[in-house]
Amino acid sequence: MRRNLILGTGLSAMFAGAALLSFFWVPFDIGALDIANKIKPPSGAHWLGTDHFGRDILSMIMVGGRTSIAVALVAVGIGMGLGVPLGLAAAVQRGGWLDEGIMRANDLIFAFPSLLIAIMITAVFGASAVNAIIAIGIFNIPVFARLTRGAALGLWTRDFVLAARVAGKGAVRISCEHILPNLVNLLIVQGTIQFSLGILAEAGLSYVGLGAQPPVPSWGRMLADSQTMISFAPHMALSPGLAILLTVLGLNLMGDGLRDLLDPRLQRGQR
Amino acid sequence: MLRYVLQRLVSLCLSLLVASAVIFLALEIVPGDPAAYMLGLNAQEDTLAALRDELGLNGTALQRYGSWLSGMLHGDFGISYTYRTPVAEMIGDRLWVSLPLALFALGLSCLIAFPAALWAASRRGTLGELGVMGMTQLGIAIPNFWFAMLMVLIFAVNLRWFPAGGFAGWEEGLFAGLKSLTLPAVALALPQASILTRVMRSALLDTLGEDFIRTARAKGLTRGQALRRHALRNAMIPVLTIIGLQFSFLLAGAIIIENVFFLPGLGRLVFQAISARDLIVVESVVMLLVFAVILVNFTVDLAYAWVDPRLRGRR
Amino acid sequence: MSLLQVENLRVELGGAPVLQDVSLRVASGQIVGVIGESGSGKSMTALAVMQLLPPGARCTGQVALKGQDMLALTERQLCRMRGRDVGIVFQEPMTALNPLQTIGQQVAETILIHEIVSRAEAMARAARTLERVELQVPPTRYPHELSGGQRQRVCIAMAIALRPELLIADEPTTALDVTTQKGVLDLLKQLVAEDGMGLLLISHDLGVVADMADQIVIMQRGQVVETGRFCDLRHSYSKALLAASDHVPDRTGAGSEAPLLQLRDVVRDYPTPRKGWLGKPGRFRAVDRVSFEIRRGENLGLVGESGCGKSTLTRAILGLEAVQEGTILLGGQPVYDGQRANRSIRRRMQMVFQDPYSSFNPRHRVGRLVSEPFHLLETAPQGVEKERVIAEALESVGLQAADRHKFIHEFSGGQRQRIALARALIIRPDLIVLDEAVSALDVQVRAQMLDLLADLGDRFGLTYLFISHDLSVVRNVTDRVVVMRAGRIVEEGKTGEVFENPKNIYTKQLLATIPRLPENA
Amino acid sequence: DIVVGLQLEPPHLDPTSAAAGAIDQVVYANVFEGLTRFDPDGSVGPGLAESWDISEDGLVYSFHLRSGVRFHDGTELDAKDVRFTLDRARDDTSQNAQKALFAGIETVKVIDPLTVQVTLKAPDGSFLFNMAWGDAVIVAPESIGEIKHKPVGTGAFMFDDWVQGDRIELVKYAGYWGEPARLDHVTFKFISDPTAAFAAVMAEDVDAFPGFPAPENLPQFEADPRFQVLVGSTEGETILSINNKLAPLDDVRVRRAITHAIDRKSVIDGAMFGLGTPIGTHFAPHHPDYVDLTSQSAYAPELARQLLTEAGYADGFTITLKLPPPSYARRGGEIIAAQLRSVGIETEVTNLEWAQWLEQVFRGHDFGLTIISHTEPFDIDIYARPEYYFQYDSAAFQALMAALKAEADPEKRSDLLVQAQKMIADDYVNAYLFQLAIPTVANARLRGLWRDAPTQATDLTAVYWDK
Ligand SMILES: Nc1ncnc2c1ncn2[C@@H]1O[C@H](COP(=O)(O)OP(=O)(O)OP(=O)(O)O)[C@@H](O)[C@H]1O
Ligand SMILES: Nc1ncnc2c1ncn2[C@@H]1O[C@H](COP(=O)(O)OP(=O)(O)OP(=O)(O)O)[C@@H](O)[C@H]1O
Ligand SMILES: [Mg+2]
Ligand SMILES: [Mg+2]
Repeated sequence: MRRNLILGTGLSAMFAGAALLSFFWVPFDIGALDIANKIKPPSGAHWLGTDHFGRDILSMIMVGGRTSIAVALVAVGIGMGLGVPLGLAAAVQRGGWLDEGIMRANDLIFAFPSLLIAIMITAVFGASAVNAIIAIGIFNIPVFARLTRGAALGLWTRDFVLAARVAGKGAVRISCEHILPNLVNLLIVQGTIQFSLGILAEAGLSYVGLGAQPPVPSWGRMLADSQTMISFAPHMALSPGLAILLTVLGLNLMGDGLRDLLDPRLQRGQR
Repeated sequence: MLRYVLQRLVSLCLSLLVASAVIFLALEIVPGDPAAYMLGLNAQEDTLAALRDELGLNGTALQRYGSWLSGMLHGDFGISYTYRTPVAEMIGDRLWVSLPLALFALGLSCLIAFPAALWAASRRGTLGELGVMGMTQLGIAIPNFWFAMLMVLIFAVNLRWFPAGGFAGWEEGLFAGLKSLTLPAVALALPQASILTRVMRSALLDTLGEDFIRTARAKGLTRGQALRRHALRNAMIPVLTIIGLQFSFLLAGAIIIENVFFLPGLGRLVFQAISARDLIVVESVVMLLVFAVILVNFTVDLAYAWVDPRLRGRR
Repeated sequence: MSLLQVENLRVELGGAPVLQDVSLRVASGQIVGVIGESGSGKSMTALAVMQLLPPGARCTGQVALKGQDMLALTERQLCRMRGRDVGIVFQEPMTALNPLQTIGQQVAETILIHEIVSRAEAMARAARTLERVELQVPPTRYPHELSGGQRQRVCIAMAIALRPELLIADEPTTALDVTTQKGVLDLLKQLVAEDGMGLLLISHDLGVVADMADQIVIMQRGQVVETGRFCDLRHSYSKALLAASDHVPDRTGAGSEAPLLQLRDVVRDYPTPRKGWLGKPGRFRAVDRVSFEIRRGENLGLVGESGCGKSTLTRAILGLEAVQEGTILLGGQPVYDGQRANRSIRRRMQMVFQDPYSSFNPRHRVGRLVSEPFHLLETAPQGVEKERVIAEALESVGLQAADRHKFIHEFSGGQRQRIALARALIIRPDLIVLDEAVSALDVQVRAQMLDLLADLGDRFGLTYLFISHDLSVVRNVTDRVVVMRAGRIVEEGKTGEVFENPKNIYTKQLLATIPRLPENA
Repeated sequence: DIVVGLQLEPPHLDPTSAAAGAIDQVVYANVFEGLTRFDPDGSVGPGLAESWDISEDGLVYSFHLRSGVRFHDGTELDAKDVRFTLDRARDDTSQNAQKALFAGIETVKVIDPLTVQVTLKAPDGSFLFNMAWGDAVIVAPESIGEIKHKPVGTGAFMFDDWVQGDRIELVKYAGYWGEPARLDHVTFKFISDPTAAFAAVMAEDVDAFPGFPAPENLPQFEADPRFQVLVGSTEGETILSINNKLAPLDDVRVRRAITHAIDRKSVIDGAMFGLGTPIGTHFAPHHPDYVDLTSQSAYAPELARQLLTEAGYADGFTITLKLPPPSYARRGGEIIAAQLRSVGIETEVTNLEWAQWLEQVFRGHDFGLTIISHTEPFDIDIYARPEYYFQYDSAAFQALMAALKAEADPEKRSDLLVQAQKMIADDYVNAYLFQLAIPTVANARLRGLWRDAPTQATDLTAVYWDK
């Protein structure tokens, strides 16, 4: 299904591109409030209308994308950066104390309701985008650790690993040279999925007021801000809602497309 | 078998103990004084001290942890700082909302996902499959509180088929209770059903590619019969995993939905408790949820063994 | 009229033809063998008869079963015929059964689909059918509780439960042990005789089919090259197949007296999961006091059925795992020095694996794959020198130097085993361990490979430890042979002597299972 | 019958041992009554005390209780109950959140079953006012043990049921001493989310919603004939509090610059959708002694910049702005941050939960700016407390308050109050934004609801359905 990949990449690239563009140029300055011009429907000047502070929604979507994407991206980075090495290490020591320890710790994290813990983390350290990242990132660690371990265990039984051992290579070296490269596809695919989940999680946290904080806009916060006005100013909720929906959709399609495109032989091992 | 169960129980208790320590420690470092929160702006120092004493907030952390733990073993979860009612009672009341809601949503999501997945798997490559899969993509991508809002506007405010929120209470009758849980359950079930459909479809397709399906077809089973009699049960293993994960999510992850529909459920209780620094409630609810997750996982393990004879003999 | 009549069958998969003008006939009570190398279209032919081709297949020509044109029938009519008029046994007994149902249920299902009988009655008949295939286990067992041979018997029981007129057996013994293979083939022969059904027996092993089949169909690249009785085969491809299946490579050296590898009382235990929480972990003895030695320049065969401990022993020899008791010495030095492999010794041993597909990292180029053992050298060649060594290694196994820039998926199975050999040779070891190194290859490719091994052995003065369950190969290439059973060595001696005159009763059984080609070919 | 929506659920139902206004919202005047009470217009009138005599020196108050008043459990109200209530609130172990209200009491004496005599340590002009607070309602010793969950008072409604997290139900008390309630059954439903509140009112799941949390939705209700919207005033002075001890905010020119940088109209329009009266000092505009000082801190960004330059901050500075949860603070904060930025003051905005706000800002004094509504009635005396969180320490003002406390003459009191208002405005202690308005959305047929909120209460005793 090449179609999925193209459509998905196109959608995600569009929003990512808009967010990047906002570093250099936005239609209107979002720092300047224009209360007199609040809640205007889409028009020639403001393509997506204005919000309850009279800011241009298109500019807000562009700048807000930065936060949403950055939160999700860094959270995935945390998950991968810690989860993958842990998973690799656990696979090396299959059944050993390290494996047991890592997997039990993972189970423990999984046992905690994620949103609740995210709320608690933000309650402890204060609500902010950075804490949202940490909260979301922590729950990405076991996801990647499990995935990596499962797939790595499968790879460790393959003969080419045995061949490397016959060639005298150690576990660390084999993990880096043989195991990890064969996991890249899997990680990319899971990464896009976690990325999209991260965007949704940020939206959820923002909805309860624990995501990005003013004056930093994010899609989730825009959505939360517009909730009460949805009945008379639907354009305010529609734009960030669609931005989230389309980006997540795009990422999921991209993930599916990548999975089909990249090595279909590698199994998506769960455990 | 008995030995196996015992062994599992011991490790279950160990996990719970570790979890309780983690929870307690996490909440120890939460800034904010429950007594100050309750007494407000004009409270005087001696009043605060009196309240702290009554709440049992004085004493070392270890003492408090010990008394919390031993209390829980006796089924005594302590007294809520803010509500001043036994926590066990509060949780009990809220469970009567959260548990039915979670089950309702889970039921709905299975009810949607099973036929949809079967349908999509049996019509591989058709426009119908594309449609179902497209819907699931949307279902995953829509933020569920947003979807919930739209449903409230349409079905409660405009059409007035359902209440906009709140919980009628089971004493008003089963129908009234279910009616007030319908919209929240749908909102919760939508993404879950989408995920479940996708997982189940791909599990079905995977098993459909297995050799034993070809064997079954060679016996004279039609494609549909092979799907139902042979593929379905084999595909249940990943599906069960997801259902297990979803249940615990539904029990606690409903915080946002409970807010949208102002339901007196566990999620909202713990959310309020966090902001009110009613730590004992937070601790107990989180503990309960962790317990539920571990229990659900245990049940899922047993269900695996029920589905898959290969797992019965092992260990 | 023939029971099965296939005329000009043509199958396309995704636009590419996989079968072209295939014609064959099977009469009642007749056994027709289909022979051909891997990928020649044997399975496709069988599936086309059942009309169970993979989705997207286009099928033209004529397939008549009992006079009915299978291509013209509706799906519903086909379902009625499958299982009742024609049964099929597939290659892989491990995956051909539904793991979640008892074997009794699965056999009974064939009956329940086609006849209106009570469940109890169907189960009773299923139990009888299972007895007929000489299965000694109760029908309430699950597939995972059975061995491969037993599972294959269940598959046969499913196929013959309704006494179909035609039975198709698609490589029914490939995945099995030599000993079980014989049992299954005998059973099939007996069933044909009892029920008078037609049997289409598919195999890539000429030996399996030759003494059973009344007619033989030879296939190559989707086409039938020849049909006839075994003794009448004339086509050059048929002859080549025949020759390759019993190939004896030319070898000069017979080995010196100096021992290269010495094993003394080697014991390898695997811990089994502890019983209960405080129970002691159990031990499973995979290798039990094994002693033998290999002399320099000699080819030693190690034979034994699956699971007897061959691979475990190999890993111990290579110093990949510690042994619990005994010593393994290479040129007088231990291969494992307590903590890790003894590197100075390790570079004198290399290995070639069974599966040509999984023994290479799919992400590396051939050059990198082949040079991996350089890791063992203190001073590995660099730059131009390295390129030269790689090119030399590739050329010595009959590949081109330019191949080092390719990826492994660009090679065939036989070529991959050559690359594996090149990888083993590159650091010029003394001993090469071949663990089922030719088992996965087609007969002709296998013959070439054996020639190559012999040639290289002579040129570089190599010593081979040749591990296999395929006795005919071992017989043709080794000087001495060690027979293993359940972790112990039961017999050891000169290959010729052991094969002619086995002393151990187990060895006798093992040898009796070797399929033999009729002498007059 | 009526279903009333409220935003906050009370933690328990004892108004005499917690600060939560949510408790008063449910029980004040409905379940519990005090010696005196607030009337809808904010004035103090007789409650359970029919009348009272004050001694010449203003130290001794004799309250004459109404006869025939019965608690919901059937026991009679007498002077002992009053003494019990007041002593309990003054006690060392008291958990009363407004203990200061009772601090002036020297002794409480029972004269006869219907007369109680309270002696003060010093004359206090606001004693009758104090006794009208929800924290001073009369409770009985018989029912005190269970008061948090089974409140027993003398009001026109009895507590019936509480489904925690969802609703509280009251029923009419047949034995009420005064005019009986016209509703038989009252349900308070707790809906914290503004969107959910909107949906609930729109779907007519609730009949009235005092303090409707989303002012942006009011025009929709006004346009809908099914509903009536009452916009009333509260005692909530909404201010941008300034930490007077923190440099550079300890410089009055800087504080003045801040006040001139703020455009109140934008804040009211943007944060409250036009709801609220601009104020220029810490005093409720509906109070007779209020003076309008808004022009003294009118929107003048040029002036603000100039003042900053004078104070040596031509390039501006950076300061924290900590915001509690209510939307007036969160939205207002965003607007004010933008307005301050345009005169060169950068703000670091932090959103806090109530617990954190109390800890950090209110008790810890760790803040630069914050936005908060002071909802206690008549609370200008907080400026006389130098340790109070914004840390305004002015001897002149403290003297003024001392004088006010001792003064009983209405004329002179009024004078002093005007002086006080001017003094804090001149010192630019805080930036005074607006008086919080309270919108009530209700079914159009509902009569007798309070429009204003002189105290936090939802008095339903006079509410009825128009046929
Ligand atoms: N599902 C499929 N899709 C596309 N091509 C296929 C498929 N299955 C088999 N083929 C191709 O069809 C040809 C014939 O395959 P077939 O399975 O009949 O070979 P075979 O003779 O049974 O070989 P083997 O001995 O390895 O089983 C091969 O070239 C193979 O690559
Ligand atoms: N890691 C392990 N842990 C426990 N038991 C093992 C392990 N590896 C192998 N075994 C057991 O040791 C025995 C010998 O296994 P081994 O792989 O050496 O057999 P083999 O002779 O090579 O068989 P095959 O011909 O099938 O490759 C088997 O019974 C196997 O189940
Ligand atoms: Mg085949
Ligand atoms: Mg082996």
